[in-house]
Amino acid sequence: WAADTIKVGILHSLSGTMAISETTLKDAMLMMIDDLNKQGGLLGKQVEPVVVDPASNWPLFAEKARELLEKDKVDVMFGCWTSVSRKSVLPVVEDLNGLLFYPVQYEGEESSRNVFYTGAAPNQQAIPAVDYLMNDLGVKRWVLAGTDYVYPRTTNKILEQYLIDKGVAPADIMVNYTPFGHADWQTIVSDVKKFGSAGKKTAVVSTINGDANVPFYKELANQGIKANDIPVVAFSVGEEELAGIDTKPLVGHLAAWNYFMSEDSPANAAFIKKWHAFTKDTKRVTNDPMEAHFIGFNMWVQAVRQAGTTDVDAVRQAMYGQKVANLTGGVSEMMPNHHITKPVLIGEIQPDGQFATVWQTEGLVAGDAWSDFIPESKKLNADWTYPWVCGNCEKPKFAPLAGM
Amino acid sequence: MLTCTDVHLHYGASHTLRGVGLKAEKGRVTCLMGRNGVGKTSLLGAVMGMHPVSGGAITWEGDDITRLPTHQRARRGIAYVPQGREIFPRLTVRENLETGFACLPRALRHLPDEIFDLFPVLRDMLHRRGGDLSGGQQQQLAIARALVTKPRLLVLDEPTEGIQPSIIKDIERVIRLLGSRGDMAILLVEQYFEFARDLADDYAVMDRGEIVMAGAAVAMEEAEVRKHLTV
Amino acid sequence: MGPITRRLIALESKRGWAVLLAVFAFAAVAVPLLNVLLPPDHALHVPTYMVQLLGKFLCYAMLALALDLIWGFAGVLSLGHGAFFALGGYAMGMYMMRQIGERGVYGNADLPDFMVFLNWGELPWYWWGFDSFWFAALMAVAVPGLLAFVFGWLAFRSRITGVYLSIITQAMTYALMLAFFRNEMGFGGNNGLTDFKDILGYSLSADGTKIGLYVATVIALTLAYLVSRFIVGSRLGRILLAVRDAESRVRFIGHSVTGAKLFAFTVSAMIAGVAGALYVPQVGIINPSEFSPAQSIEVAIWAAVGGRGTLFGPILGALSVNGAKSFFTGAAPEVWLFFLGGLFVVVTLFLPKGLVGLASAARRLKRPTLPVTKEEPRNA
Amino acid sequence: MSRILAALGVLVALMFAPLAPAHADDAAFAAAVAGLDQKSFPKRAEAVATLGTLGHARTETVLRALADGTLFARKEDRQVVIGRLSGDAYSLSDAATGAPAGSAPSGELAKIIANNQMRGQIQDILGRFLLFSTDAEDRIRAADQVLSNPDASAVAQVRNALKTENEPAVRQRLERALAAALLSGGGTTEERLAAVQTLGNTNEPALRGLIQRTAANDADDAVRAAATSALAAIDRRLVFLDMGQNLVFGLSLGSVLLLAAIGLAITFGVMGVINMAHGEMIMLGAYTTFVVQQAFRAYLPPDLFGLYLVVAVPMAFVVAGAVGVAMERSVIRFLYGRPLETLLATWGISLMLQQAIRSSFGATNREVANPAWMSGAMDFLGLTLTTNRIVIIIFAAAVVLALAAFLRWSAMGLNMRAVTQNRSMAAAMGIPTGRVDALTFGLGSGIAGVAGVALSQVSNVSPSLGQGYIVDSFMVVVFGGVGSLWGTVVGAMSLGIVNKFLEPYSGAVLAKILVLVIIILFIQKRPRGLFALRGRFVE
Amino acid sequence: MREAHGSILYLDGVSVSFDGFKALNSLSLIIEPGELRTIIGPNGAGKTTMMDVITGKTRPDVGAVLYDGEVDLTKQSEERIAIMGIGRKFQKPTVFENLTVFENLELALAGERRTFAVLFAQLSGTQRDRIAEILATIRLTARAGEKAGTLSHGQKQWLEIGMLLAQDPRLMLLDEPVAGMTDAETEQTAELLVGIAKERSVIVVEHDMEFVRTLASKVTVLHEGSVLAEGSLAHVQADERVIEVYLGR
Ligand SMILES: Nc1ncnc2c1ncn2[C@@H]1O[C@H](COP(=O)(O)OP(=O)(O)OP(=O)(O)O)[C@@H](O)[C@H]1O
Ligand SMILES: Nc1ncnc2c1ncn2[C@@H]1O[C@H](COP(=O)(O)OP(=O)(O)OP(=O)(O)O)[C@@H](O)[C@H]1O
Ligand SMILES: [Mg+2]
Ligand SMILES: [Mg+2]
Repeated sequence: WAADTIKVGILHSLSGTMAISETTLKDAMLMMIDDLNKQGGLLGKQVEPVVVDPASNWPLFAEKARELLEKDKVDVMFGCWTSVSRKSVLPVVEDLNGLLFYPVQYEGEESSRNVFYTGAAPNQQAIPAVDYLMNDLGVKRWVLAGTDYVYPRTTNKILEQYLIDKGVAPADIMVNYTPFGHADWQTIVSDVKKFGSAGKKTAVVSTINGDANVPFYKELANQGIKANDIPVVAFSVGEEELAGIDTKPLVGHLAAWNYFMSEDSPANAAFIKKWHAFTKDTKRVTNDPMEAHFIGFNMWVQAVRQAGTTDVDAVRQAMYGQKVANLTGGVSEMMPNHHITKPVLIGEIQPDGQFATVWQTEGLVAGDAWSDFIPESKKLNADWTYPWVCGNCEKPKFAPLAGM
Repeated sequence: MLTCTDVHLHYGASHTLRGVGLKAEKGRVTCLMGRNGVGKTSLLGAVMGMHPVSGGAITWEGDDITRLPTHQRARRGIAYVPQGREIFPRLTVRENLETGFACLPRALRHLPDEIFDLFPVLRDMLHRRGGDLSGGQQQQLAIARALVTKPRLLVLDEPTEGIQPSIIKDIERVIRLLGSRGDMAILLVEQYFEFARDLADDYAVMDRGEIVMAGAAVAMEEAEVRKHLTV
Repeated sequence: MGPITRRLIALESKRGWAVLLAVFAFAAVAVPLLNVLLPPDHALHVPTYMVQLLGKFLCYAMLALALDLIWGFAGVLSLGHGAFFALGGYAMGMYMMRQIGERGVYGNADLPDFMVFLNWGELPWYWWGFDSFWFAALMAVAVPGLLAFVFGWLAFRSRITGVYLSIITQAMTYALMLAFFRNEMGFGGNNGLTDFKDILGYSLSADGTKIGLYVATVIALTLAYLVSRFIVGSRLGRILLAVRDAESRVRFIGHSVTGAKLFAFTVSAMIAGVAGALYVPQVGIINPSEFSPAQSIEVAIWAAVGGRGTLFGPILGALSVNGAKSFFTGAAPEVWLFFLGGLFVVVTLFLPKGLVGLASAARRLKRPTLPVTKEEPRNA
Repeated sequence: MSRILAALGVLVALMFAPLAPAHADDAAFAAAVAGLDQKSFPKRAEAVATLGTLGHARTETVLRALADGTLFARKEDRQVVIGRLSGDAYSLSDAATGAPAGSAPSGELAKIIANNQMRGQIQDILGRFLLFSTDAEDRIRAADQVLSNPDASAVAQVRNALKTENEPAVRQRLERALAAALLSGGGTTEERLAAVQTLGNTNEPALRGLIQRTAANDADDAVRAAATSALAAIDRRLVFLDMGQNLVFGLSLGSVLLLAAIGLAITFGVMGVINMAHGEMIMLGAYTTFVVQQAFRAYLPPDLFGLYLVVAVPMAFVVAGAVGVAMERSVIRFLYGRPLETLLATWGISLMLQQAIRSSFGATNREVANPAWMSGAMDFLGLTLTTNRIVIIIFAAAVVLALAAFLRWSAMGLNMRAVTQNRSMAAAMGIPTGRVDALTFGLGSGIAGVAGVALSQVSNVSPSLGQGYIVDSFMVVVFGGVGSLWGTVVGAMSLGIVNKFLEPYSGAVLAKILVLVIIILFIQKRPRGLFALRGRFVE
Repeated sequence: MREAHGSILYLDGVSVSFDGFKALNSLSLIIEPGELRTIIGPNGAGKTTMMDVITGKTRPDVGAVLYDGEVDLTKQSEERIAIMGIGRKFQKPTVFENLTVFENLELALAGERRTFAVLFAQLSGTQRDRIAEILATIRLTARAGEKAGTLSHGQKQWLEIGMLLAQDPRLMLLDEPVAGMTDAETEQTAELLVGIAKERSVIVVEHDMEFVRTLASKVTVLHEGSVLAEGSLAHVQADERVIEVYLGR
């Protein structure tokens, strides 16, 4: 089918609870596609975005993915935020051999032939952050606070194991889970305060998700927990989330990401400029998942150019080793396990709602699909290079694909 | 004076009032009689504006009120004692009475003593909720509530239903008194023939949505009327 | 011909049966044929994803039908019907999880993946038996039914009515949602159950399986419809209506309000459970959000849009609301809520009896009264 | 390590002169200032420590600038300067000397960022300066600073400070600080025993921790024994304190629930409209707060900013109320007596309102700041009471009382109740039902809007804000008993308190589930809610 | 207890109070099988409350309520009481407004009450005839197929009486059955009741003295929750206290 455009499906919730986070990603995708078209498009064709709204409803994600692939015949999809939405889309893309670029940090323990994970795996975010707290801030006591779902559970499990391996006593680890959208943090914050008063330097590792962060930080501020008493390092709080909070009382609390808007690099400056021009709003912030889409999209474009086609199998093969300048000044590379290399940055919240990088890894870290801290998963292998097509196994699983 | 001319009323497809004409003059008690389901309540409802009429005109004190909303009619001095009492169940007796203040100027907003003279139980039960009263007590409350508004037209739909004989006698006295004062028109629907006959200055008999007999009570032929009341 | 058979036939008028059969034939036979026989570029070709989409909508329709049985006829507005649906879904999901066997990412035949990476030692007891399809199928009906029975028995016995009932059913589904979110529960937490491979040995990604599931849904919906018709057409159905109007009066003529409601509630929950069980293989995921109160409220919305108390209306409502949602989220992703919200307002203001109100308004001109009662006076 | 260094430095400095010395080595100071401009954070931290030890007159200025983020390195010559924003550019002064250094746009400056660790250092250094401040507040803060980070090195200073201190409140703090510092090492056995005595009657978790460590680790048996019994005494008191704390938390959660539900108690409880758009009325209130706040920021001087809430409350009432009236007049009034349809229509309206807000304000959270008078916490009998929560409790009480008075005593209140109980009969009594309906609905919506103002202070402001409250609100109104305002109040408070008493034992998730189960079971006993309307008129 | 034996209804020392207000005050009353009893008394005397107690709607604070000389009605649910054969017409007519007149009667009709049984129950020929007969009696044959909600007030009263007839109870309680009826209808109703009372027990509450006279039964006067006078109508009408509180001068 000689379609006269190349279609890119954008599968991000524009309504419902996840719209808060995902709408921005849709805008970012539109911006990049627009940009590409201005530069002459791809393979001599214009790129056409196809936007749908899966409305924060997981089965609807699957439905929309199927619609994009079967009805709109998109060549690639960029989308999803929550793990469950990705899990919901997964069988669809595998069934129809589609391509999905997933831009958000997640719990790992997944590897699919049809998904490229451009967000951080736990080893690209959580572990380095804990290292930083332990080594640089001398933290001895740990609160692992998270929303009760799979990403925090998995991450905390990995961290717990990691901390214990590092000699932290179990009594010095407090794990706490809260429901989605938890709004009343009085008890928990006061518990943290108590836990932190045992005389050892204490930190909170927060995998608290979405909306619940605003009341959490407000409560922290009001109960007077300062960053230099008990720092909180968050894995799900970025610039976009901070935009909804008064950050003055929160200065010094931390976040671990692979990108901060405050990064001082020409590429980033250019990206922010474009973003402000595109959204016609100089106050709009950029954030880590946007960068992930930026990397993912550019990699895909390069791979398509290299393959000379948007055919999924060909593009997939061309993806491996694809290198793209990321926005923090380095060059990210696509690994055969469908994860990319990224720098890990620790930033502190500033009064202006930005993060200031206070620590970063020496080089780039490659994402692990299978965590080394989970016994069952340690032995698993993820390598999708032709012809040894194997995503979650110890030995090859798929036969070489026809026509390749 | 209240005049209804050629009033028609439909419930969905069923034609319930078919060209009713009726007058009620101040200083007189007009009694409306008829079997169950002939449309008496419907006619009173039309006068009150509870249900829109599909034809005809209703005038009160010279003004056409056919299209006025119900509360405007109340404010023009028409008070209603509905069939089935329609007490506000969760308001206290006092509050039930005070709902009548809505159509009074601020200065007149107090409960007249006569009401309690007429219905002494109400005085004892001022703080009980309307819905807790016994059937007859509620009926008394409904009448009292209408009187609070100081009406110039009092519309009563079977006001004696469920009331004990001694109080019926009192009500009869009051209606007669109010009727004879000359400043109030009274339109009364009543099944209880003797009560109606004793009170009425004028009468009208309905059958199947039409007025079949009407006139001054003195000229009423009892046997004829009774025929219309029997099946 | 026994009396029951006669009553079955009398469920619908001749025309009713004709319409029902026509719709059934179209849905169960024509749609799959249009999918299989016609080439993809043919104008009348029904693409597979469309068949699957329809299948999903029909599951919703069945859920709306279930709600109508209890809400439309007994006046019990359950805002927790999503729970029964989800429980049915989980039962089927558990079966399909067990079917994955060694094909899971960790290759562990004894434990589902999510248990492996959260270090579960062994399969919890409540997962036992779900290797068998029939056991799972039984559970998909029995668990919602039992929950409804116990819950209903408590509630109806205590004479909880109206909004109070609605709210405690909501509390029930909300509590279940929170509970299922908990990873300790052993149902996969927020991610729920996913990554199904096959059902009864047929691969879920095969077109044949998809069509098979779709046809199964059509049949199940039809049966559920007939069962519901039978109930509402019976004297019990009249009692339910009477309960809706004046519950205590029913007691004074000696009918058991608790019994009638409980029966309808339980049957309704079982239908919802079946709907859930058919839903999961078709959408490929079951997760606690199906328990969310908003989801259950939406079911009531479907029923209301279609026309409450008509059985057919809620089916229509579920299909059209979901169809509209599906269409608008693709066609107008940025503003579709205006359309959907507007649709709800317009329907309420201009179609007080819902979508079927349109049809029956036209029909009423010919048929004066309710089908069940129009015979009686004549014979009397 | 660097911290101790810093502390030592301060100590040295203070021994020579209680107030910062005027003639320290300017050159060394300048070098240390220059040392702040380095890439490595540990190196910067060292520079901060050095600044502390030097005790230069400008130490405080430079460190404050660093903490406030006004310390820059000029990109062209790496000179460390303090910048003050004037217009688009910064006017600069040399950090080491204070001499004016021209001005530069922000692009030419690199901000020198302090990290957590440095901020801690700075606080310690500056904090101890404050022990000798002339302002009693400052001295208390400084004492608390020592108290929260007790350290043997502070002993001498605190003693010094105690010598001149007359203010009893400050003295008490200082004594505790001294005791804490002594226990942290350095005190003699007697001193430590006395210190345990002093701290034995406090309840602060930090001090409890200290005593606990003393009980476990102190070299002296007697001290350990004293600490152990002091610890037991503290724990006994803490049991009560915990209960008190839970109660306050519960009341505060209850107030939030109450505020969320109170508007619904009108639209649903009194009018019987199943108002699914109730949450969106709250949301409108919250967005109104946001808009008012932005207006204050843009057009009014900063010192008036704290008053924005006072303006937001009536504004939110008007905005949400007006939307409510519009809703009632255009849709709901056609649906009285048909609760099912109101459910459907208001759900539709709620979807549209959400989308309208999303389209005009964007999908992301909006920032609503607590004004200064609503931030922070205070200590009350050992309980930490956060100000915003206390304000909300009081606010909720005020709203309820005002509303109750209105419903009970105003003619309008009576009319409202009459209309909702029997619409046609109310009309026949001369009550303009249409107007009353519109105003009632407007009132309920307006109150929901006012609740939105309060909720914006504790929670996030986003288009789906309302969705988060709708389930809880209905739960509260129904649990309390539909139609009873007091029921709503008691319902909200009891759910809040039960939740907060369960949470410490069961965790937040289970607590929530348990509360739901309790509601279900409780309704079995009282099928018409806590404050059920009784009487023969209820079936 | 000996007195209770052989009676169809036996009330002894029944008291009911609402928030301190005594609606029934140690009320005692015995109804024999086949007896027609009229109860009169001022508004608020407790007549309706007494029926509420008998039918299980209100539970008495103290006192015995025995049916058939042995069944303690205060321990029974409303359904059980109805199934045991006590039927009631309410003071304010309550019919199932969304069911047709015919269906209202069908549900009331004596017979199957178990949930599963009613699912499969069907009207037999005799049952249909019975309903037709009742429809004729209450003069609603023409409206049998219409929703009961569209009836006029008086017609609903009739339908209630019809439902009571259909229920075929052993003890009938009628609360103001002729309120809102014309004089002629009142007479017919009286005849109907007298006829019915030949086979079963009937308790009628009324304020219409004409009607009470036609019934020609024993009359009990209730006042402030207990019995004030009892006897023939003539007897109670002559009682000074009854004239004072009830009849008026
Ligand atoms: N809301 C309604 N909808 C449909 N039909 C109605 C409605 N109200 C009354 N009717 C019908 O209209 C007719 C007249 O009723 P209406 O209540 O006016 O009678 P009535 O003369 O007051 O009778 P009664 O003496 O029993 O009170 C009756 O046949 C009744 O069934
Ligand atoms: N739930 C209640 N709460 C308060 N008072 C009540 C309640 N139920 C009944 N009462 C009171 O008890 C008394 C008896 O009422 P009941 O209805 O039995 O009277 P009745 O004899 O039937 O009167 P009527 O002839 O007017 O129907 C009345 O004064 C009534 O106000
Ligand atoms: Mg009438
Ligand atoms: Mg009575």
